[in-house]
Amino acid sequence: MSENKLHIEEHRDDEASKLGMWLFIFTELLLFGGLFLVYSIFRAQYTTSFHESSLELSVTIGAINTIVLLFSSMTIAMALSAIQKNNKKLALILIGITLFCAAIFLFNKYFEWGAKIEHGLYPGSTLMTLLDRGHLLYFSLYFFMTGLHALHIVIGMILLIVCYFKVKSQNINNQNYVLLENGALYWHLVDLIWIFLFPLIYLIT
Amino acid sequence: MFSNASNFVHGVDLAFFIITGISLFFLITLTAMMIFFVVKYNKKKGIPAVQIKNNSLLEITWITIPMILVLYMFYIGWEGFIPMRQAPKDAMEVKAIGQMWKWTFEYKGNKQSDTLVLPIHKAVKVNLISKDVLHGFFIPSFRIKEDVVPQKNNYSWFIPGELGDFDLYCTVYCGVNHSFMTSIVRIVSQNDYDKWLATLNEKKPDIDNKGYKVLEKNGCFTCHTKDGGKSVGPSFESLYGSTIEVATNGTSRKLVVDSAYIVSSIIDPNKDIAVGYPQGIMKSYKGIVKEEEFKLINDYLKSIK
Amino acid sequence: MSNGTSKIEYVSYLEHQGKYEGIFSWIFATDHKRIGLLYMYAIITFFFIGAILGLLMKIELIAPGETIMKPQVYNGVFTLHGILMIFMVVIPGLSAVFGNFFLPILIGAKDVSFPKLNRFSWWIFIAGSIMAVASQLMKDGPPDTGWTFYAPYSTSTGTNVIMATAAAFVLGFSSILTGLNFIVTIHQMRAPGMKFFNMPLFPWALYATAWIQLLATPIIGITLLMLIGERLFAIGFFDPTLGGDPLLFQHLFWIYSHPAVYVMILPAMGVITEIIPTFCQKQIYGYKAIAISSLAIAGVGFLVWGHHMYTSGMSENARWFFSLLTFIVAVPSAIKVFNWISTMYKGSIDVKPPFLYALSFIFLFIIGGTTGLLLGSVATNVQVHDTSFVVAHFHYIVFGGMGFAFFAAIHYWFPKMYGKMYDYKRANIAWGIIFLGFNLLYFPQFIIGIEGMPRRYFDYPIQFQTSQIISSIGGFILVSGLILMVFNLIQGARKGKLAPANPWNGSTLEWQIPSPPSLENFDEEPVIKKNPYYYK
Amino acid sequence: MANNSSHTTEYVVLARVLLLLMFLTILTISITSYHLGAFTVAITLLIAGTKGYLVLSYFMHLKYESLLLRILVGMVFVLFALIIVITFIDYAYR
Ligand code: HEA
Ligand code: HEA
Ligand code: HEC
Ligand code: CUA
Ligand SMILES: [Cu+2]
Repeated sequence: MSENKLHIEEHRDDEASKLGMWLFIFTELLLFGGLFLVYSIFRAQYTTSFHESSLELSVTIGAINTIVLLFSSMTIAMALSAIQKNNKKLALILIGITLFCAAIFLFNKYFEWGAKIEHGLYPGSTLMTLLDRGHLLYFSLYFFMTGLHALHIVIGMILLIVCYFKVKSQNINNQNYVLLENGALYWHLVDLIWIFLFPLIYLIT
Repeated sequence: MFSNASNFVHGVDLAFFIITGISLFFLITLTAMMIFFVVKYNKKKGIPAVQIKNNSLLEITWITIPMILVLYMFYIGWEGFIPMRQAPKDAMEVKAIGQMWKWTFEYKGNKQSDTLVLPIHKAVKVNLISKDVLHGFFIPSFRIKEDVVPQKNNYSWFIPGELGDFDLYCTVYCGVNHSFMTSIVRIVSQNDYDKWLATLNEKKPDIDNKGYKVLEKNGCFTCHTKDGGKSVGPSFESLYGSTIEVATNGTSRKLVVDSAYIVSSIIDPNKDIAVGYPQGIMKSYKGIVKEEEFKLINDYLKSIK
Repeated sequence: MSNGTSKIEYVSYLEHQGKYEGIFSWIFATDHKRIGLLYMYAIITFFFIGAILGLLMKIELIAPGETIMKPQVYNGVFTLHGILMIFMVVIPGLSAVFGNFFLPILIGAKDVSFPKLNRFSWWIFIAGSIMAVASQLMKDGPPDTGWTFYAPYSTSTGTNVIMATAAAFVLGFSSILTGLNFIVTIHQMRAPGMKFFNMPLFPWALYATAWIQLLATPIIGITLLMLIGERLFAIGFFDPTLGGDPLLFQHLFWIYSHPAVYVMILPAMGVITEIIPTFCQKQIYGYKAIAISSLAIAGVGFLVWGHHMYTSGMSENARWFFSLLTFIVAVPSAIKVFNWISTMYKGSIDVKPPFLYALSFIFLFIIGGTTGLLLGSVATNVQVHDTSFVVAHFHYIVFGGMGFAFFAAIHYWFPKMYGKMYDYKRANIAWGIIFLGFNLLYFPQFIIGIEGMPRRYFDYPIQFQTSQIISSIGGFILVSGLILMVFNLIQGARKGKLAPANPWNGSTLEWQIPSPPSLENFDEEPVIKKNPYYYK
Repeated sequence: MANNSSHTTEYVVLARVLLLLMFLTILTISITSYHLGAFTVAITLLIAGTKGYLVLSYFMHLKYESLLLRILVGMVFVLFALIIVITFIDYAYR
């Protein structure tokens, strides 16, 4: 009887976990998809206000963040390759770099948001309600989209921290690395979304 | 066969009969077949089941026929609908203003009424305006319905074809008294219509009012409306003399709006916060609105109460 | 309950002892069968509450004006009724209960791919349900927006909208995870030799459903989040006084909620497709057509959401486009109906309770579906949109469709789930009462709807009263039938006589194993026949 | 059940992809400083699409996954595009 139970719980199927992760990524894509839909509708309606408001964001910070995220995306992909090649030490370093990049990203975001909040621009503030409609919508979307994205960064970081310790304790090794693979997939998703957020929010004028 | 209440009845009812006809045909035949099979091939008769091979021809038939029927039904429905979106240019224009939870109809020259009175055989275009949330403009006998959306210019049009009273409902859920937001459409002869219109009171335009000018000058209307519409702050309409709930230092109390309260709201808006509105949005107009202007404002507010 | 004669020790999943004991052996269960039952008990409870609310509305509507409640209460009642029934009963209904229980068995697997995730889905389902209940009890009073949460009313009303939308958000999460689990299970866990096209048709239906759950639910998730943000921070996505667009909310809401109606009906169709061949002792007619039409409904169903918005002030082009697609999506449903009825031709038909429910499903589904065609046609929709015609349409197709399929499924799989049998005669009588009461309850609403009776109306003009009274009487008849049915099933589970492994002589895999199944379902690897519906 | 089916991507490949991505990023930024009107949107989205494609195929290993998975990913994007296009059928003609 106990043998039966063990059998079910020890059942391991990496293909299944990976497929599961991909399906989860689909739902995340559509979650942001809804926001992109709202964005494009309002942008079409308030083109000039959107243009004016986007000038108030710093392209430099946005660009730095883009590059940081792209870089971290590469390091985590390399970490996976390292594990597959059974190079534990390199993998740990690479995951570390990824986490560091994530921290830089959040740090930048903090400053960017902080500057806006200092100017009295944040959801629910007096200044926001006084803005004209297009600007209000732009900044609402800005906070909503980047906020949700930042939340995903945090979740991704937690996942990667778990992976870090599992690599350290050999629970992730070159025979069993599906968890790291899934964590990396999630991290790439975060990157993928930013690839679209960056031009839409900071650049398109 | 069809009633004549409006010019759309024919198109809509035709679509109704055709689609219902096709539906009933399928419902009856398919149900009859089910019952027939249950009786004919019942297990009690002891005849074993015959396994039947798929027949592609049959399958293709019953994909194609419904497909054709479906396209036909779509077409009939669209045909019946197109005219509803093509209001004639010379149609008489009326505004239907929906607001929680009553209808107001505004005719040319600022004349207002609670019932929609219209002359027979004359095209009318009803411009639909909402002051707060969504409402629905529905006259069942005329086969017309269109939602009333705030800040969006929806319209409906029709040519009434029968004299009499017809029900008008609000169909989009809009709060507690949604089901009481009904009115009547009265179709009368052109003569009666003209007489009726002459008796309607005109609403004075505000533009000449001095108090109105003061409000206008100070930009109060960016946050307050004068017609009961919802905006950043409470509407000025019927504000004066009404009992409202305010929060003073965090405790809420009821008060009657009088001249003193209006003045205090202008000088020190954050002292009493109207419940349901955010604190700190309206700045103090102390010194900006002059002492002598307070009376003008109060007079104006009294006039629209 | 060990069986001395057989070599392998057989213990049913109901008696199996795991790590935990007593009630915890259920709450912490990862066995798909136990989780299925857990969902079933929860859902039946919610159904019971929601149905009582429905009945209260019927009593209120017996006469114009106030009968038993105030308008605000009435608004709260239909809102809760809608939220309960849609998000907590019919959307999880068949897939989480019978899908969990029978999907792995039907494809010859021991469990779903992620048993722990499955348990987690149930937990958050319960958490979401608790939040929905909490929204009723909290300070500002029950939400009164209707289950559609239309802005800007929902952004401005003072009631607990945030709690209710958050509940719907959490429930959506549960739905996503169940869908995810099923897709992976179907891809990875099919018994060796079972190709996609020799899978039974209930798993096929679940597969199509799962894709909708997975891809549509996030949209409502983000929409509800935006609504919450809007209420908290005056953000103004949907409130026109802040520059937003209420129609955009409607688009986003229906982008999810229309596909969601297929989440309700596809598994129901799957259940019917399992029952008909069994009771006709005949292989299903048009296997491939049925399988593919499920996918077609799921696919095209994503693109027709605008038919809920014909009168909202959408552009003319959008109106005809959505109308056209709405009509096209009706065709695959028609194909299924034709195939079911053809399967009966020259069968050997045994009219047992599950089959009675299946037959009445087809009848009610045709009525519900074809009235959907009237709604889908732009001209007629103008007349009947937001009237009780719509209410009748969706009760016919949701309760008459998904509800009757649920009853059919319970009666069909009951012996397998509990190893006991209920009383046929009583079940038949209950069916008769339910069927009669159902039609009496909802048919009059079609008629008054065409005449113009709006929905969500607390009060109504006197000319509609006769029909309303008939409808209310029907409600009471329906209730008595349902009580008899539930009583019969409970009696069956407690005192019924033992059921054989294959009481209906079915051909699919679940009937090849003992009733109730053991923890691992199959003691030896099941043999896969090329055609799951092979008779003789 | 070991992960034999999985593909190991070489470090160099990843680094090259990163370089390409950086280049595309700089390209977008510089393009948007010219006023090309409606084209800017089209071009930036095209570039973003290319970047997305690179991330999906190399970083996310999609290039080495089964055909089924690739089709599924494609379908999700198609579905999303359809939803946007259809919603715009309403907005564009209002
Ligand atoms: C299980 C849930 C379910 C299902 C399956 C359906 C199926 C369909 N629905 Fe329904 N619908 C709802 C649940 C469902 N609906 C709900 C809950 C609402 C109200 C939401 C709210 O506002 O609160 C609603 C509202 C609704 C509306 C909006 C009404 C309005 O508010 O104005 C429309 C309009 O087009 C519509 C159409 C259809 C159509 C065309 C189908 C089709 O898929 C039906 C296809 C079936 C058939 C056609 C029958 C079988 C075929 C034959 C017997 C052969 C003969 C047929 C032909 C020749 C084609 N539905
Ligand atoms: C699954 C979906 C479902 C089901 C089954 C029902 C079932 C019922 N519904 Fe309704 N309904 C909806 C989904 C559903 N509903 C939705 C989505 C709305 C729209 C809400 C909105 O507008 O926002 C709605 C709206 C709605 C209205 C319209 C309100 C309005 O617009 O003004 C009405 C009015 O009569 C109504 C009535 C009923 C009735 C009388 C039942 C009856 O069929 C119920 C009868 C059954 C019983 C009473 C069963 C009792 C059972 C027992 C006593 C035994 C059980 C015991 C144990 C389990 C131990 N419902
Ligand atoms: C920035 C937006 C804004 C502007 C501009 C503004 N108000 Fe207000 N007003 C508000 C808000 C918000 C409230 C409700 C909160 C409160 O009571 O302080 C309010 C409340 C009031 C009230 C009290 C109403 C009640 O129901 O309690 C009065 C009277 C009033 N304003 C008058 C004015 C006048 C006169 C002006 C122009 C000189 C003006 N307001 C300009 C936002 C504004
Ligand atoms: Cu106004 Cu309902
Ligand atoms: Cu729909």
